[in-house]
Amino acid sequence: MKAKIHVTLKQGILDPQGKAIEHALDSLGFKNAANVRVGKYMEVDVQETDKAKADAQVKQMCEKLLANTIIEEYRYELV
Amino acid sequence: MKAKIHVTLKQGILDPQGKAIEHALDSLGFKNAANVRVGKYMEVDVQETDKAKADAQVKQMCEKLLANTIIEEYRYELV
Amino acid sequence: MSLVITKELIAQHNLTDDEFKKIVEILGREPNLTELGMFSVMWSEHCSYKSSRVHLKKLPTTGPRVIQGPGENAGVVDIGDGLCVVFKMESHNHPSFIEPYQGAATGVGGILRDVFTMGARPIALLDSLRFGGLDTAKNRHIVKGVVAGIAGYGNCMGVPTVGGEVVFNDIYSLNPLVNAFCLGVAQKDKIFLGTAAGVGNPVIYFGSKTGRDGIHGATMASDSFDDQSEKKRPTVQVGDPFQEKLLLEACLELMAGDLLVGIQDMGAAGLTSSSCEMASRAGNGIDLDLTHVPRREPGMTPYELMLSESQERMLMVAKAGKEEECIRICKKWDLDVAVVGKVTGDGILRVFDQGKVVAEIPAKSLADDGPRYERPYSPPGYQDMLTNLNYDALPDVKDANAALLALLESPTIASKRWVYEQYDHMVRTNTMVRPGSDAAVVRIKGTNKAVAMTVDCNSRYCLLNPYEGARLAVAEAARNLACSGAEPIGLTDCLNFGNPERPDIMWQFVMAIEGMKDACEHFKIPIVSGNVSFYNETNGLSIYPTPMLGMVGLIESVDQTMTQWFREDGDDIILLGA
Amino acid sequence: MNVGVIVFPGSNCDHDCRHVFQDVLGQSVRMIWHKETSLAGIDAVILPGGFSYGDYLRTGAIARFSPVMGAVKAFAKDGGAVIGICNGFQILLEAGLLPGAMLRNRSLHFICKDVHVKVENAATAFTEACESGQVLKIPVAHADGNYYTDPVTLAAMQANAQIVLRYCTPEGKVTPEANPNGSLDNIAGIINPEGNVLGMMPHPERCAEDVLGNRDGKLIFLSLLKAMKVKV
Ligand SMILES: Nc1ncnc2c1ncn2[C@@H]1O[C@H](COP(=O)(O)OP(=O)(O)O)[C@@H](O)[C@H]1O
Repeated sequence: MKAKIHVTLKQGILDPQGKAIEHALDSLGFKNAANVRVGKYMEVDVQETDKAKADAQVKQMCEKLLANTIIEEYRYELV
Repeated sequence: MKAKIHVTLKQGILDPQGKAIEHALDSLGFKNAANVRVGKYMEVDVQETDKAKADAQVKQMCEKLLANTIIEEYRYELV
Repeated sequence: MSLVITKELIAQHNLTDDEFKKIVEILGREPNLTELGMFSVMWSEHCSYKSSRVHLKKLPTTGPRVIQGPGENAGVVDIGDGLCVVFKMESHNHPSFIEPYQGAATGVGGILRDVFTMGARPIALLDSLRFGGLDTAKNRHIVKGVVAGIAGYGNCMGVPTVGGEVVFNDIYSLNPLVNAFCLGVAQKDKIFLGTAAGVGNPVIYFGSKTGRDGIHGATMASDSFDDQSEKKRPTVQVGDPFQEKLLLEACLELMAGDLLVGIQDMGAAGLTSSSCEMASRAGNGIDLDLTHVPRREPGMTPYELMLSESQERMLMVAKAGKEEECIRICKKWDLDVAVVGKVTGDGILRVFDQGKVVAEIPAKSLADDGPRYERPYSPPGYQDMLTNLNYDALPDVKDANAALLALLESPTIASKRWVYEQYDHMVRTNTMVRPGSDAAVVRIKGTNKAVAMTVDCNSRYCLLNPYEGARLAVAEAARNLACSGAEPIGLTDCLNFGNPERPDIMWQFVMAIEGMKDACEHFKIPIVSGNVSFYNETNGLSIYPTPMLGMVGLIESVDQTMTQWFREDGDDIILLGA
Repeated sequence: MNVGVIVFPGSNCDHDCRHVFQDVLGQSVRMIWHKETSLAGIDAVILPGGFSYGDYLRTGAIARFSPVMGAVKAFAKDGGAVIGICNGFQILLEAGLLPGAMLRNRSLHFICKDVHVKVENAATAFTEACESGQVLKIPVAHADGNYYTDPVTLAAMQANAQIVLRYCTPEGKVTPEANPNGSLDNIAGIINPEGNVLGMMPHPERCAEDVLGNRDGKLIFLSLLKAMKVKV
C-alpha cells in the first residue's frame, strides 16, 4: 500500500515560506493569490496488505517522526 | 477558490531527503516502509470565481514559480 | 546486442571522423556502444584538454614548495611543520545556468571531493561568480539559486566559504560563471594519489548509488533507448551534501589506517574516468564488474553505469586483504560500498556485466592518448579597435561626488554582504579575516601559521588585452595576499573561455596563458592545479575571456595578519606604489 | 572535567567544540559516536552544531532517535549538564529535553553573522561567569533559528527565568530589528526548568580565542567550568 501524507503547519503558526511565496506571486502579477500555506507531501510504500495495520503504522510514523506536532498537523490516506 | 498544489521530484531524480527519511524509518523499526519520496504541498486562495480562469492562473503560477520544472513536476486541483 | 555504429551516432557523441578512426585503430576493431560512450567522454574537451594542453604546458608548475603539480585531483604545496595545503578551482558554469541551485551545489561538491580524495581535510571554500545584470528576473533567479546552492552545499559540509568575487555584466546573462575554489590541509607524508598500483589489489566503489544522472549524449538513439529516453534520463544532477559529509569523514578515516593504495572521486565521466585514470597512472589495467555496482534504479545498461555522473561517489584501490576493513568503515558511515573489481597487469580496462565482457579498452588510450590539437589562433577583428581606444575622448567627470555614488551603487562594487552572509564563513573556527577584506585568512590549528586566499580576474581587462589582463590578474591576486600579510606560494586557475575552435577565442586563450606565465615567472609563483572551461557561449556570443585565478599565500606568524580597513581616528594614510 | 561531544552523522561543529574544551580550556574531551549508549565518566555533554542527517525532514528530527539520545536523556534527568548549540539546540527541542520548536528563519535564508545577545539570567550554570544584563557578541549560523512555542509555555518560561539569552542591539536593547531570524520574544537561548540543559542558537565556540578576534563566547564555557568547580 502507498501512504500519501500531508504535513502542514498548524493554523495560527506563521508560515514564512508561504508569506515569501505570496509576496513573490504578487510581484509576478498574480494579484488575486492569497493565504499561501506551504507544507510537505510524502509518499511511502508500506509493505502491508492489512489496511488497519498499515493505518496504525502510518499514524505512528507521523506521530514519531514525520510531523512535529508542536507546530505541525498531518493527515494521510492509504491507497 | 482554493488551489491545492502538489510539487514532486520527477522520476529518476535523486531525492536525498526521501532517502534519509527511509533510513530513519528503518532504524525506528518500520522495516516495511520503502520508496519514500518527499515533495511540497501548497494551498493558495485564488480570488476568482470562473473556474477556467482560475485554472489557467494556477497553471501559470506553477510553471513560473511554484515548481522547478527542470527537476520537478506538479499537479493541482481547484476546490 | 550488436549495434551498427553509424556516422550519426559518432557525431552525437561529439567525436570527429578522425577521432573515430583513431579509436578503431587502438581497438583493432569497431567499438561497441559502451566503448564509444567511454571514449567520447574521456576524449571530450572537458576530460582530455585536447585544445588547451599544448598551451598549458608553458605554465610554470614547479618550485621549492611544490609537492604535487597539475595532473592529480588537486595541487599540493608545502607550508612547513610537516604540513601542506591542497587546493584547486573548478567551474560548473553550464549546469548552473540550467539549474542554478543544483548546478552550483554540485560544483561545490565536486571541488570538495577533489581536495579530500588527496587526503586533506577541506578548511576553506571561495567562489568566483559572474552574472548578467540584476535588471532581469531571469538573472535574479540565477543569482539567488547559485548563491543558495553554494550555501546549501558548503554549509552542510561544514567547510566555511570565506571569500570570493561577484561581478555583474550582461555578457554573462546567457552564460553565468560559477567557479569554486577549495583548500585543504594534510600531513605532507600522507598525500593520497589516484593510482591503481599493485596487481591483484581490490577496486572498491563507495558513496552513493549510481543513477541515470547527467548521462552524456542523452538524446542518442539506440535499441535500448526509446521515446521516453528524455524523460527517463535527467541530465541535472542533484547534490546530497549530507552524503558527501559522510563520504568525507569515511575517506579521512580510511586514509588514517594503512589500507589504501589509491583513491579518486568520480567526477565527470564517473566510473569511466576514475577507473581508467587510476589504471593509467600506475601503468596497470582494471577488471571492473558492473554486476556489483550499487544502483538507484533497475534496468540500467552498462553504457549508463559507465557514464553516469551521479554525485558523491568514489573509487578506491585497497591493499589486498584490507577490503573487509574498508567495507567496515564505509558501513559505519552508512555508505554504499562494494568490491567491483581488481587491478590487473595487462593495462586493459575490462568491464564485465553479468559475466560478459562489455568493454575492453587499453586504460592509457582512454585516459592519456586522447587527441591533442594545436588549434589555429588569430586576434579577433575588433581587437585593433579595442587596442586603439582613445581614452582622451571620454568626457571629463563634472560632478565627482555623483560619479562616486553611482559607482558605489553598481552591483559589482556594492557590498556583497547579501551573498556571504548566506555562507557559513566561520565554521571550523579558523577564520581570522572574514569576507570583506582583500583576502580571506584562515589559521592553521596546531601551528602559529595562517593561509590567505583570494580569487581574482578582471575580465574587462582581459577582453581589451588578454595578455595584460591575465598578467594583471596574477598581480592583483599577489597584491591582495601581500596586503593581508602573506607571501604567495601557489596558484590555481579556472580558465573560462568561448569556443576554442574559433581562432579569435583561441587567440584570447593563448595570450592569456602567455600573460599568466610571464607574471607567474616574475613573481615565482607556481601554478599547481587548474581547470579549463571552454564553450562558454550562447547563440554565438562568447563571454569575455575570464581566466580566474585562485592564489594562496602563507602567513608565517598569525600576528602578521593585516586587514584592509582603517582602524582608528587620527591614523595616517599613506599611498604606496606608482 | 570530562566533556563528551556527541557526533551525529552530519555534525560539523564537533571538532570546534573539542578544540575549545581541549586546546583552549585544557579539559579532557571524548568524542561520542551517536551509536554509543553509555556516557559513563562524562561530566558534561555537548550537542554540537551542524546538519545532523542533512537537516532533512526537519532540523534535529532524525538525530533525536540516535541511540545515544537515550543516554543523553538519562544523563539530563540525573541533573547532568547538557549544552546544545545550534543544531544541538534543535535536537534538544525535537527530543523534548527543551520546550518548543524551530521554524525557518523569517528571511528564509541561512544567516551567518555576529549578533548581540543579552544575558537575561546570569544565575545559571551556563552564564554565571557573566554579569546580569551583559551583552555578548556571538556569531549565528543557521537557517532554522526562528524559535516558537505556545503562549502558555512561553509565559511559564518567562516566569521561571528560563529565557537565558535574547537577541539585542549592541547597547543591550531587545528590539525587533535586533532579532536575526524572527524568533519569538527574541529568544536566542533557553534552559529547562531544572536549569541543567541549555539550548542556544549562537555559536560560543566560534568566539573563544583572541586569534579569532573575540572572546565573548568563552564566558559560556567558563561558566560551566565554574559551576562544576573546575579551576582553569
Ligand atoms: N561570492 C562571494 N563569496 C564570498 N565572499 C565574497 C563573494 N563576493 C565577494 N565576497 C567578499 O566581499 C569582499 C569584497 O569583494 P569584492 O567586491 O570582490 O572586492 P574587491 O574588489 O576588494 O576584491 C571580499 O572580501 C570578498 O571576499
